[in-house]
Order: sequence, then structure tokens, then C-alpha cells
Amino acid sequence: MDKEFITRGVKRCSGGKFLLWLTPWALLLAFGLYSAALVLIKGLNQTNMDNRFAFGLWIFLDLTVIALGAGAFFTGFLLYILKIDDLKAVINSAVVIGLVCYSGAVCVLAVDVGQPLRAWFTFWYPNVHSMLTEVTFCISCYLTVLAIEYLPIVLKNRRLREVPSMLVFEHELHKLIYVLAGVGTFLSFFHQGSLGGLYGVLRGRPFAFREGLALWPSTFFLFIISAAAVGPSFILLTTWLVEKISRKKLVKPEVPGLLARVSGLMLAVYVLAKTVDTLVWLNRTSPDRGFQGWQYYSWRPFGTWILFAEIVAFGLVPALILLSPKLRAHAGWRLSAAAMACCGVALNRFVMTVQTLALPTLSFDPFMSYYPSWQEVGTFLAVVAYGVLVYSFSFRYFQLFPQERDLRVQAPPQREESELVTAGRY
Amino acid sequence: MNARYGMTIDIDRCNGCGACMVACAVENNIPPAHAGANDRKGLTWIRVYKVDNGKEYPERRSAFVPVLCQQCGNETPCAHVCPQQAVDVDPKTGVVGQMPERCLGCRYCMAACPYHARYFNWWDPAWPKGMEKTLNPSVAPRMRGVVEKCNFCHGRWHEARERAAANGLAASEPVDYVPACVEACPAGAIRFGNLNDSTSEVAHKSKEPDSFRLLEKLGTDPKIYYHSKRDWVKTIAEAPRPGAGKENVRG
Amino acid sequence: MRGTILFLAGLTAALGAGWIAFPKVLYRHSPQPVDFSHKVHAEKAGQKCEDCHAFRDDGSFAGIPSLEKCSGCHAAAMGTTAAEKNFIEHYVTPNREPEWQDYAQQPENVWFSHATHVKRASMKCETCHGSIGSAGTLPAYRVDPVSGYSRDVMSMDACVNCHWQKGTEHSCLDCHK
Amino acid sequence: MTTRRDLFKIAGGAAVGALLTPAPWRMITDGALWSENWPGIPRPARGEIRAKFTNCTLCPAGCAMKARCVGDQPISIAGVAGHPLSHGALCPYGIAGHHLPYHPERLLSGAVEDAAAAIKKGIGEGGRIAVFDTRPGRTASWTYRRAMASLPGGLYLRPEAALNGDAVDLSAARTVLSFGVPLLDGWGTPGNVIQARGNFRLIQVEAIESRTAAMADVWLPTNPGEERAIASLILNGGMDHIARELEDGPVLVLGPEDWPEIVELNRKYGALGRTIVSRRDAPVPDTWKDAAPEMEWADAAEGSIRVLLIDETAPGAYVPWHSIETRLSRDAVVVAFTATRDGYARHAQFALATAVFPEALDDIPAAVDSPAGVFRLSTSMVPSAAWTIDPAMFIAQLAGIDAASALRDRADAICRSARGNVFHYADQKSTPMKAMKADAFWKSLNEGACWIDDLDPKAHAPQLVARAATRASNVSLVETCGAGLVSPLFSKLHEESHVRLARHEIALNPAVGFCDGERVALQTDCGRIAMTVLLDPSIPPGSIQTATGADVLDLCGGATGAKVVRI
Amino acid sequence: MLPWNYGFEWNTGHVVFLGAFYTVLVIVATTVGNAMWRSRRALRQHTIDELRWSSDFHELSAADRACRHVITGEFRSRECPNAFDCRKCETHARLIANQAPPFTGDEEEIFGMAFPLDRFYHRGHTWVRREPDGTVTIGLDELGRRLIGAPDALQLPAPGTHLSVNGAAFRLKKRDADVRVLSPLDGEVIETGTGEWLLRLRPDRLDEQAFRHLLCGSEVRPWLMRELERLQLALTAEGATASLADGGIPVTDIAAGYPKMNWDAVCGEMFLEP
Repeated sequence: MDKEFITRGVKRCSGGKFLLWLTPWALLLAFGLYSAALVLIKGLNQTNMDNRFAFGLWIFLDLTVIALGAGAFFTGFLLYILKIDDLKAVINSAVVIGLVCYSGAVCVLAVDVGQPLRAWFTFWYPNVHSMLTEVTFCISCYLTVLAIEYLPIVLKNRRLREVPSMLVFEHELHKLIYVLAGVGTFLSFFHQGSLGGLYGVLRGRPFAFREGLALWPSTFFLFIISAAAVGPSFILLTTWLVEKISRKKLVKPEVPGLLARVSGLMLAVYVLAKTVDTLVWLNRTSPDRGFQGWQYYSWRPFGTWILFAEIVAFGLVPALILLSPKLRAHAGWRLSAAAMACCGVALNRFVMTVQTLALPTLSFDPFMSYYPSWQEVGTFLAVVAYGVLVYSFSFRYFQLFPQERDLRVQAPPQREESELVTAGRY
Repeated sequence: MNARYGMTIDIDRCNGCGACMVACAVENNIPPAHAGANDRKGLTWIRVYKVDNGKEYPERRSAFVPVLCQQCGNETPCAHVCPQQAVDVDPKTGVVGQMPERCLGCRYCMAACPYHARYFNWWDPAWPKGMEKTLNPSVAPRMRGVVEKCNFCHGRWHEARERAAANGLAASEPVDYVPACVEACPAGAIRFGNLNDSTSEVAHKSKEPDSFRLLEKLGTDPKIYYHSKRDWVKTIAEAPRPGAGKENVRG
Repeated sequence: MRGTILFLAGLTAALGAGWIAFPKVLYRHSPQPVDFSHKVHAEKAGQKCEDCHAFRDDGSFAGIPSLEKCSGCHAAAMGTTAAEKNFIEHYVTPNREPEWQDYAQQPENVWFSHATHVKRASMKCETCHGSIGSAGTLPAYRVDPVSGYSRDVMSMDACVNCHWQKGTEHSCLDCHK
Repeated sequence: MTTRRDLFKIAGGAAVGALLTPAPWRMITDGALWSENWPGIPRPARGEIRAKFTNCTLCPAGCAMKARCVGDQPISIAGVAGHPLSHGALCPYGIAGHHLPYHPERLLSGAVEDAAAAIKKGIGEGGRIAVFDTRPGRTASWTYRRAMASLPGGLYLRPEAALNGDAVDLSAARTVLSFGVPLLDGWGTPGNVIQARGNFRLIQVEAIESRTAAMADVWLPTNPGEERAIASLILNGGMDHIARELEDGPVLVLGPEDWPEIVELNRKYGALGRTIVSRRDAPVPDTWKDAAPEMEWADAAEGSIRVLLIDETAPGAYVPWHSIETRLSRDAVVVAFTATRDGYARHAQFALATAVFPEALDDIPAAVDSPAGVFRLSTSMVPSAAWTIDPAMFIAQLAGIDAASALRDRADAICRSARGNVFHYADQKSTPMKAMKADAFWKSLNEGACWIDDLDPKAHAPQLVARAATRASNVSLVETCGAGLVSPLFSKLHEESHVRLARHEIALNPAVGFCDGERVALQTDCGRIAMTVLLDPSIPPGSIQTATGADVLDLCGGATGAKVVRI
Repeated sequence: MLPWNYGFEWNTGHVVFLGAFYTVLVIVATTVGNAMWRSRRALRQHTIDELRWSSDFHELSAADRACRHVITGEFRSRECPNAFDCRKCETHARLIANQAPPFTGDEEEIFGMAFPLDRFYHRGHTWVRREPDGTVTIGLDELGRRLIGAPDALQLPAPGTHLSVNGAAFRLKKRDADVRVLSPLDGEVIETGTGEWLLRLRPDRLDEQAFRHLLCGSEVRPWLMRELERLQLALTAEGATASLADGGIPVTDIAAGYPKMNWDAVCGEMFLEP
């Protein structure tokens, strides 16, 4: 029985029940690993990608997943750099989510390249002008940072604490965590950006090409902002989900509100920036390169609706909901807004990757569509399953939500400035 | 003075026989299609497209446009994005080189190329039994999972230089080095030469008013000049117009 | 203290394995078919490299001479060495090409032109091939079974450095094919 | 005693130590290097690069070829610049011709003895024996004729040709009116057509915008099957804009030459003798004169043939099987000499494997667009496979005549005639025949040379014969290379792009309502074949475009209309 | 990646990019290294007991970290900055300087539990009694005893062991509960008992300072009231239905009253082991 591994005083379901919960995910993981193995052994012909659709489902979902994982860096940034202490309640959870998202994405990328054995060339012979190089360096560094940030969470485990060196190391590392948070922020800032730059620099693809601010195309900054916007939203969603599944109160009621506010703010900024960028692109960047803006949206099914959905329906609307205190306070509104925000960013990533490749560039190109093969879907499901498994384990054995213990009963009295009332007796 | 190798392709002379595509495959050890391959997963460093004036029969008129790597000279999109320097532009020749041995198959360059002139090895290369005897020793066969593309038959460039060296010459004669598609085109529609050499045929032809380049406005400065007297053919150089482009299914 | 000792023990063990054992097991050694002596041919027969390692008419380099070339002189025994005797009876008489292993065989993806280096740049054989031309015996052929490349093949760095010094390093396709 | 803790310590130390040695880094590097020559990637053979010259046998054009060889193995083929006939041009089939010996679908063996026995039995029973030769005029054809002459009731059959033995002189034409002839797409000698193209205006009458139509100066789109109507309209002074074009002579009218309209048009516009000229064939030894006469297959009596030997090693015009069948007796023995299963071999009891280009030694007679007689060899560049047979030798043995040195004998005969010039491929010089000895001539023929006859000083205007015309069809046939094998690399033109139609592919207008890649059946009154649909808006509704596989020719040859049905 | 690699050039691009990369690596590495070094130092300078308690103390919920003077009502709220070691606390010193907490008679009974005031109490539910022979005896207080009832196991340190304040004194096992009990005093174990007292200690010091961090006299009652509240919270958190708050007095073996309950959690809470 794994009781002595579970934090004292928190309730966890019985081991049997836990296994029952793991089984389907484990099966999914197995299936996913099988399809990934197929791709690795037989080659990328197992996918439905082709010379026109050089990127497919994987890149789209990687971008999305990494955007959602941005909660880790942004929460860390708010907590450790801007000292918004209420976020302590979710930082651990955020770190785990970040770790899951990033490691998952990196694994899929390893399957996505034709010659994984040569992936290290990017480090050894980097082309520093390529956005992909920037992405590779930053993501791998940030993954390391995340792993180190995850370490204290692991070492806090009730059983591991009994080993003196681990106990102390955890204690000391935790004191320095703000350094890592800083570094993490720096790295994520850059790779979220360069993921956007990835497409913004494609001068051969006027649909994706954007003019630069300083070194980077505007998409660089848009991706950063949007990632920062959905990160908190995603934490909001996951926390809620975990509370529902585990039937426990995990964070104080003010925390979701805070996350929602942050998310709303960033989202609002993003929508504004995105709108400006879109206008500049449609009226200047693209026409200058011989492509009239309207023609992108005259290929079914990618009509202007997609632009509207991306900016208004899944951008502006959730932003407003999250910004209005009244709606925000209401769980239903808050959560659906968060979900919409996540969809919005997912849609943006889809447009940047898939639509960019689907649109013709030469006048005699056909417009092309693409459906992922089951191997592609399977490989990605592996990441989902892997994420759920890692998170479940972490939730069971580590303290992802420090407030959980105190919240077992009604909230204890909040602290105030200590003051002397009387030196007298009763 | 560095050379700037380029081509002029006279669309009015091309009858789309496909000799260039076959010759290219023969020269560059490009394997026959894998059973699962189609026109979207194939390997053809040069591909002849059938384009049309978008009108309906009987006003419809067609032309054939061979498209190969356009050897972009300005901020070469593919070379710019390759994460590990597997693509480079040779300053001496202006040829955009792709290094299969350095390539990790991320396909970023393919996404970057507006001409779809880059091809990915979706399968391990395989030739019918005995046919590997006919492979060209001057070109290394590629392995699965890497990107490849036209490099103006660089094997022939090597041979030309070696012959020159063997004969004690400092540099190879222009006549010694001609890509396979140029040699193969029965109609002589494709011409090859040094665009920097004002005496060369391509230099002249590229400057003629009927010459144009694909998507010139993108500013990639391609070295492949197309040539046609028909006005509607010249419009293929421009961005796609929905309704016109998508009807094309051949080629 | 004990911990440190154990740690160091592991450390040294790994270092030993990595630096001493690994290189030994990595390379597969295989002897050349014939115990050929460049020395003898150079001194006794007074031959130059290019007498056997010749250029073809098409300007390409023939590399290791074929049996035809050898049996030109060794149709019958010229000396008394066991090596020659064995060579004649195993290869010349049955007219079987000895399967020489080429120390300097470049990878398939490399275009190396002897003409360019020897005739245009007039480099000496020794510059790249070292003293093999005057060695009494042929060293064993050592190949890395994983990469399939000879241990003594010239590395890309070596090529690049020389080209870089000579200012003839322009692009990958200069040397790759 | 060691605790788990100790093991951790040791492992830790080992890990750190390992990182300080070359081992892990070397393995990483090796992994990458291994991926460079990954098992299964072939290594091209190295060796001396030589040039060899020969002539193509894949179609009757017989273009001159320069093969680039490693040692003796050809690795690529190019045209021979400055060649008086082929002008250095090659079609894609020729360019990849050297792959044919390795074609996976090549016919690998045949029951030679059984075939011989069956034939002997057939002859023994006193039945007629006939050789059907898809490319007449070759030395092999002469061998067949001699063999048939020496056999009781032997017949030599060839496909019908309206300009029998006569030639077209494109260089003389100023205006060419073509009824669906693929003039710029493999007709005649491609190099020669392209050379002449600058000098004439081309008016193409065709239902579909074929490659030729696309390149023509004027394309007259017609409804499928109406070409003859248009021909007669022009003949009777209709369509004056065309008529006006035809004023600019000399004129050449091309089309299914068996249409009376074509013949008449050519007469009317004075093509005969100017653009359509008679041609002297290359001389043959006098000893061959007692050969069976050339007979067109159509002239053979119904049900008369007991033993039919079909030589399709040299693809030429394909005669639909159903029209050959009628000439066979009930218990007929059919033997096909072929390298592929999908020609006449489908109908023969015995398919005997033959050598393919560039294995076989054969000669190629003059193409339709060569006014002068020609003699050139396709030399054997790679040794022919052990299990192949030479049809000429086989039939000669059958008839007990000696044809071993037929080619040499004919070369000598040509040499004796002292006519014409010999064009040498290596140095692109030509020397007059009189200046050459027989041995030298033979030598240069084998090293790559072409004998070109002088134009006949007393040539007469040829007579065209109109025949019972085949009915026009709505199927437009795109010429692929006869029924022969095609290099596997043609996947570049078929699967990997849609530059050319593959066999079993039909192009249809999208409006017809089939979808791309759909499996359908092409159906005529002669039967049906499974096909794959390829949508092409440039095909007018009502027309079908398909490639000429032998089975398609069997299906559509002489059929009124074809239709596409779902399966 | 390295200057001597093929393709490297000394240009701004490479220098800035790789510079940033290596900086990040260095920062991350030094951070981790630093943490390792600090923990080595900590392990050298402090006993593991101190370290564990300081870590444990930070794990306690804010309410449990309340200063003793909050319990007595002198502060409305204050978190103990010294991990319950009032010996070095100025605030405490200042407060008791005004008036040392007096003994209000020797109260025996608090809520029916025996809490004789002739001794000091530690917030981890142990008491310390000064013996005439200069030694001290240490035992579980009444509440502690009732929580455990008859322990399933009792691990006492061997005589000669040196205990330090807030280090583990001994371990108790009861059902699923397995808790360490904090030592109230610095000193060397000279004898172990099983009756009223469990340990006899020779304390390192005997002056007033040595006992300043312990509760005594009038502090005991409010502390105990608070402890009962905490117990109540803990029990309800673990899903108890019956409540103590209504003056109900804990029976002699509380554990027996809640056979299904996660007793480990309750004990962990009460004995200040998170």
C-alpha cells in the first residue's frame, strides 16, 4: 500500500481506484507509443503529410500545447518576480502542467523529424538566423529548468523527505527557485516568440509573413502575449477539472478570480495587438508582395469567418468576460471564457500552421487539404495520456495544491499585522 | 568574378513531354516512385505543370511550365530558415545547395519555399533489382527522411571541374557543364548559363521583355527566367487568383 | 568519506573503460589480403606512386591498382618473399582480384578529385596519405562498424582546415555530392 | 556490506566519469554517421567513365544515342548533337531506355522447346504459317520473309500503312494540316519534327487539346468523331479560313491516312511528290531477293493461318487483336516473341522472352519522316540475359536458313551500292560510302554511325491508296511507347506528377461527374477494361483521353464510341 | 556551438546567440550547484533534527504557527518567527519582563484532563518536570496520552542519547498513526521509563532561560482550549460526526471512538508533524 507516500492529512482515493483510473490512460499511451514506433521505424510515410503539407497535425498541436503550457512560466513570473503570493496556490500544478506540455511537445518533435539521430546537429552546427534554432535551444533549456523546478515538488514527498540530504536540498533549492523562475521566464519569452517567428519569417508564404519589429516579425510578440494570456486560463481549467475529478476543494476562492483577471488582461492586450497586426498585414505587407489580402479568404472552407472567430469570437468575447468582475465571479462564465480563450489560441496556431500550407502560392497551385493519419493522431494521444499519467501521479503523491490541507475545513482566519492588544491579564 | 548560374525556359517551346523530369531522375539517382507515392509525396526535382488560361472549352488553352528549384539569390528562403546549415548558397556559382547528410528532415525549408521545389524522402530509396547498376557515381543516393532538391546537376559541375583540372585548365569551359534537363530537352526550351556573363545566351534572353520570373514580387530574386510571347501565360508569374488556379489538376 | 571513495571508484572505472577499453572494442580490425610492401616497390623496384596509382583517361583517379596491373610484373615470381609467392598463387594464377581495403576511402557523399588536388594544386601524396608510401608493411585496416568508415579516412575538419587556409572553402557542395 | 546508497554513489561516479570519456559522444556521432549509409541505400559502382554510341529501337524513329557508361554499364543516355535525322533530340522513353533490362515486369522466360514443337506440329499438319512483324523493313524482317519463302505456304504479314514505303518530307512543308496526328508528341523522328517546326504552320484538327494541339498555330476543336466531316468540308471548299491557310504551300495533310478525304486533300493541295515523297529502302543482298512478299495482315484470308509467329520486339503500329484473330484457324498456334506480358503475349499460347534495348543487336529502318533510306544499328551495350532468344535466329532455324550474319551481309550490300554517306557519331563527321571499306563500315556501324542514302534522283510521285476507313471514335489515344516496356522512372510522369497519362488512366472532364482517382471501366463494343479516372478540365465533356496500352488498342481500335462506366 | 565547429563565425549573430545560451546554462548550473553547496553546509552546521523541525515548522498551517502570546490573547495574531523556540525571542523576553506568568494555584483538572501546573508543557504535547535531583522527567501530557491511548509501539531513545529542543524525542505508533514526539528540552537521556514519565534527562542547563520556551501556569488553559479546537478541526476534517466543542470531554482513548478515522492525520496535526 502506498499510504506512506501520500502527504499526511490529505485524502486520496484507494490504490485500487487509482489503478482503475490509470488503466485507460496507460492503454492509450501504449497505443500511442505503438504508432510513434511505427513512424520512427518505417519513416514519415506513415503520416499523411506530404511535400506541400510539410507540417501537419503535430506542429499545430505542439504549438498549441506549448502555448497552453505557458502558464508555468507566466505564473512563475507573476509569483516569484512580481511577488503575487496568492499564486503559490497553483504554482506547483502549473509547473507540472508546463513540464508535461513541454516534454510532450519535444517528444512529438523528435518523432516529427525525418532523421532524429541527427537532431543534435542543431546544437552543434546552429544556424543562428533560423527561428527553429532559437526554438530548439530555448525549449530544451527551458525543459531543463522545468525539470529542476519540478524537483522540489518531488522531494517534498512525505517519504523522500525522510532522507536528510533530500529534505535539505529541497529546502535550499526552494529558496533559489526565483532565479530559475527568472531564467524560465526569459527562455519561454523567447521560444514562445520564436515559435511565432517560425511562420512570421516565411517570406515565401505571404499569408504567414509579417514585417519585423526590431529583429523579429510581429508574430513573435503576438505569440508571447497570447501564450501569457491562455497560460492562466488553462491553469484555471485544469484546476477546476482536478477539483471536479478528485471531488476536493484545492484552492481558495480568490485564486481563480485572480487567474481570470490576469488572463483577461493579457487577452485584451493580445486582441488589440492582433487586430492592429492583421490590418497592417492585409493592407500593406501582403499587397506589397503581390498577394491581395482578400484572396486568402476566398478558398473554401477558410473564409473570413476564421478571421472573425479567431479575433472576436474566441478573443475579444472571452477577454471581456474575464475582465468584467461580475461575470468573472461566476464560475460558469469564468470557465467557459477560459475555455474559449484556449480555443482561440489553438485556432490561431492552426491558422498559422495548416492554413498557411494549404493556401497556394503559385498561380497554378491547387488549394490543398490534409487529414492526419491514425499514426499521427495516435502519437499525439500518447502525449495526452502521458500528461494525464504524470499529472495524476504528481497529484496523488506530491502537494500540487498547498492550500488543499488547510481547505479540508473552512478557511482559517487570515493573518493581519501583529499588534499588541494588552500586556494585562484576563 | 563569381558566376551566377541561371536558366531561361521558353514555355512556348515546351510540349510537356517530360524528358527533363526523366533525365533529371536518371542523372541524380532519384528512385522510382514507391508503391504508396503520389504527386504529393513524389520526388521530382523538376516538375512540369500544365497551366491554362482558365477559360472553358473550346476557348481553353494550355501551356506546360517546368518548375525546378528557382535558386533564389536574395535572402534565400530555405537557406535562411534551415536550423543546422544544411542549405547554403555557393557564392561562386549562386547555386543553392542542399546537404542531405546534414539535414535532419524538419521540413522547415519546404514550408518556406514558395515554389514547392523541395522534396522530402518519405521512403527509403529503392530501385528494381539490377537497376542500381545504372546509378550515377557522381551523385550520392539520399537516405529516407531528408529533403532534396535541384542543384543544377552539381555532379556534372564536379566532373567538369575535374576534367578541366586533368587537362591542366584553371576553370571548366561553360560548354562542359550543362544540367541534365537542359541536355535532355528535345525542343531546346531550357537554356543554361552564367547570368553574370553578359555574352551568354541566358543573360540576353533573361533581359528580353517576354521574360519573367515566378512570384518576382516576393523579392527572392530567382535565377530561373521563363519566357513566353502569350500574354495569358505571363500571368502565371503572379499570385493565385481563386477560381483560376485551383482548376488545374494535371502536371 | 566512504561515499567519496565509492564515487571516485565509479569515476575511475568509467574513465578507464571509456579511454582504454572503448577504442579497442570500437574498431573492427581486418588484415589486407596481401602483405604488400610499398617500401620494397619504392626502393627495390624504384617505382613512383603514380606508376601504380594512376589517373584514368577520363581524368578520374584509378586508386588501388587492379590485379591486371600487378600481374604485369608479377606474372612469375620476381623475388623470393613468401608474400609474393602467396600473392601469385592465390590471386595472380587464379586471376582473382584481391579485395584490398582502402584506408582513405571517402564516404559516398564526398566528391574528392585527385586531379584537382594533384594536378591543379600540385600537392604531394604524402600531404594526405602520410608515410604509407614508404612503409614496410601494410597497417591493419581498422573500420568503425557502426559508421562503416575507415579509421584512417581524412576527416571533414582536416579538409576544411586546409581549404580554409587556402581560401578555397566556399560551400558544402564544393566537396559533397 | 553495501547499501543501495553505495550503489547510487558508484553509479553516480560512473556516470560522471563516462561523460568525461569519448565513448558517449562517439556513439552519438556514430549514430548520425550510420544514418548516412543506413542499410539498403545502394552504392553506385565507380569506374572509368566512357561514352558509347548506339541507336534507339524503342520506336521506329531510331534516334541516335550517346550513352554515358561506367565501365561497360550505361548509366545515362543523351542524344547525339548534329545528327542529320534526330538532331540530338531524344524522347523521355529513349532517355531512360537503359533501364529496360531491369524492369520488374519484364518477361523472364518462355517454353521455347514446347513452342518449337507446337509450331513443327502445326506445319506438319500442313497449315499455313505466318510471321507478323510489327516493324517491317528491318534486316530481321528480311530474314522472316526469306524463312517464310522457304516454308510451304509461309506468309509475312505487316501492319497496314497508307504511305507504304513512302515518306513525309516535313522540311519541305510550309503548312501542315493534321487530323489528330500527335505530330509534336512522338510522331516520326521527334528531333526532325522539332527541327522542321520552325518552317511550317500547323493546323491541328482535334477534339482534345493534345500536346500537339496546344503547340499548334491553329487548333480547330471538333466534336469527337467529326474530324472526317471537317476534312470533307475543307475538301469541298468549306471553312475558307482554313482553305486560305492551305493556299500557302507546299502543304502536307496528315491524318488516319486510310481516310479517302486525307488522300484527296493531299492530292488537291499537291502534297504528293513534294511533301509526300517515295523512298528507296536500304539495299539488301541479291541472294535475299527470293523472299516472301510483304502482305498486310488485312489481306490474309479469314481463318487461314494455322501457326502465327508475332515479333513485337521492335514496337511499331499495333493491330488490334480482334482483327488478327479472324485470320486464324480454329486450332491455331500463336507464338509471341516479346519482352513484356501485356502485348500480344496476352493472346498467345507461347510467349518467348526476348532481349530488350540495349541488349539486342538490331537495325532500325528509316522513319516515316525520313525521305532518304537509312541503315543504323542498335548495338548490344549490355550482354543479353541467358534466357532470352533472338526471334530472327529462332525463325531462321525453323526454316533451316542461315541468318547468323544477316546484318553484316546487308551492311556489305549497302557498302557495295556505294550510295549515300556515313555519319559517325563520335566525331560527328560524315564520309561518303564510296570512300569506305566494308570492314570499316561495319566497324563504324557498331561504334555508332548511320548510313543515309542519297535522295533518289528519279523518284516518282507516290500513290496513296484509300481504304475502307476505320470509324472515328471519341477516344483520343495518347501515344505511349507502343506496347513495349517503359523505364520504372516514368513514375515521375505518372504517379509522381500527371504530366503523362499512365496506362489504365483516363482523363475526363470534371463535369462528367466522376471523381479523381475513381476506378471505372472503359467500355466499347469490343469489351471493357478497368481504368482510373484523372480529372482534366481541358478534356471536353463527351471525350475520353487515354494512353495506348496494347489492351486499350485492342479495345478501341476500330470501335465507334467508348463510354466510361462505374464499377 | 563551439568556435572550432564547422560553420561557426565570429559575428554578432553567433556571439550574441551562443553567448545568451551559455549564460543561461551557467546560471542554471550555478543555481543548482549553489543549492547543493548550501545543503551540504546546512547538514554540516546543524543537526538533522533542527533542519527537519525548521522545515516541518514551515509546513505547519498558518494557524498552528501562532505565537504563544496570541493564545493568551495578548496579540490578535502573530506568527512565531522562531519555530517555537522562545529562548531567543525578544518579544517574548519583553513581555515576560513586564510580568512573568504566575502560578494560579496548582490546577489539576482542565476539561477533566489532568494538567498539573507543577511542570512545563511543550506545544508538541509533552511535559517537563524538574526533579529534585537536578534531572528532569519528560512525559506525554494528558491530551497526548488520550490521543494515543495504549500505543501499539513506543520507540524510546537509548540512554546516553542527546536530545535537543524540537528534535525528535521518541516515536509513537497507534493504528495507522506513526508520529515522532518533539523533545521539549536539550539534554542527555539517562533513563527511560514506561509509567508516568517516559524519559529522564540530564538537561544541559537548568537556569530559567532553559525553560523559557515552555508553557506553564496560566498559559496552559488557553493553550489547551486552542488545542482542543485544533483537535476538533482535525477530527471534522477527517470526517468526524460527534463533536467535542460542546464541552464534550475527550474520552480516555479518543482513537477508539473513531475506528475508521485516518488517525495518522489527526496525530500528525496534534503532534505538529505535517
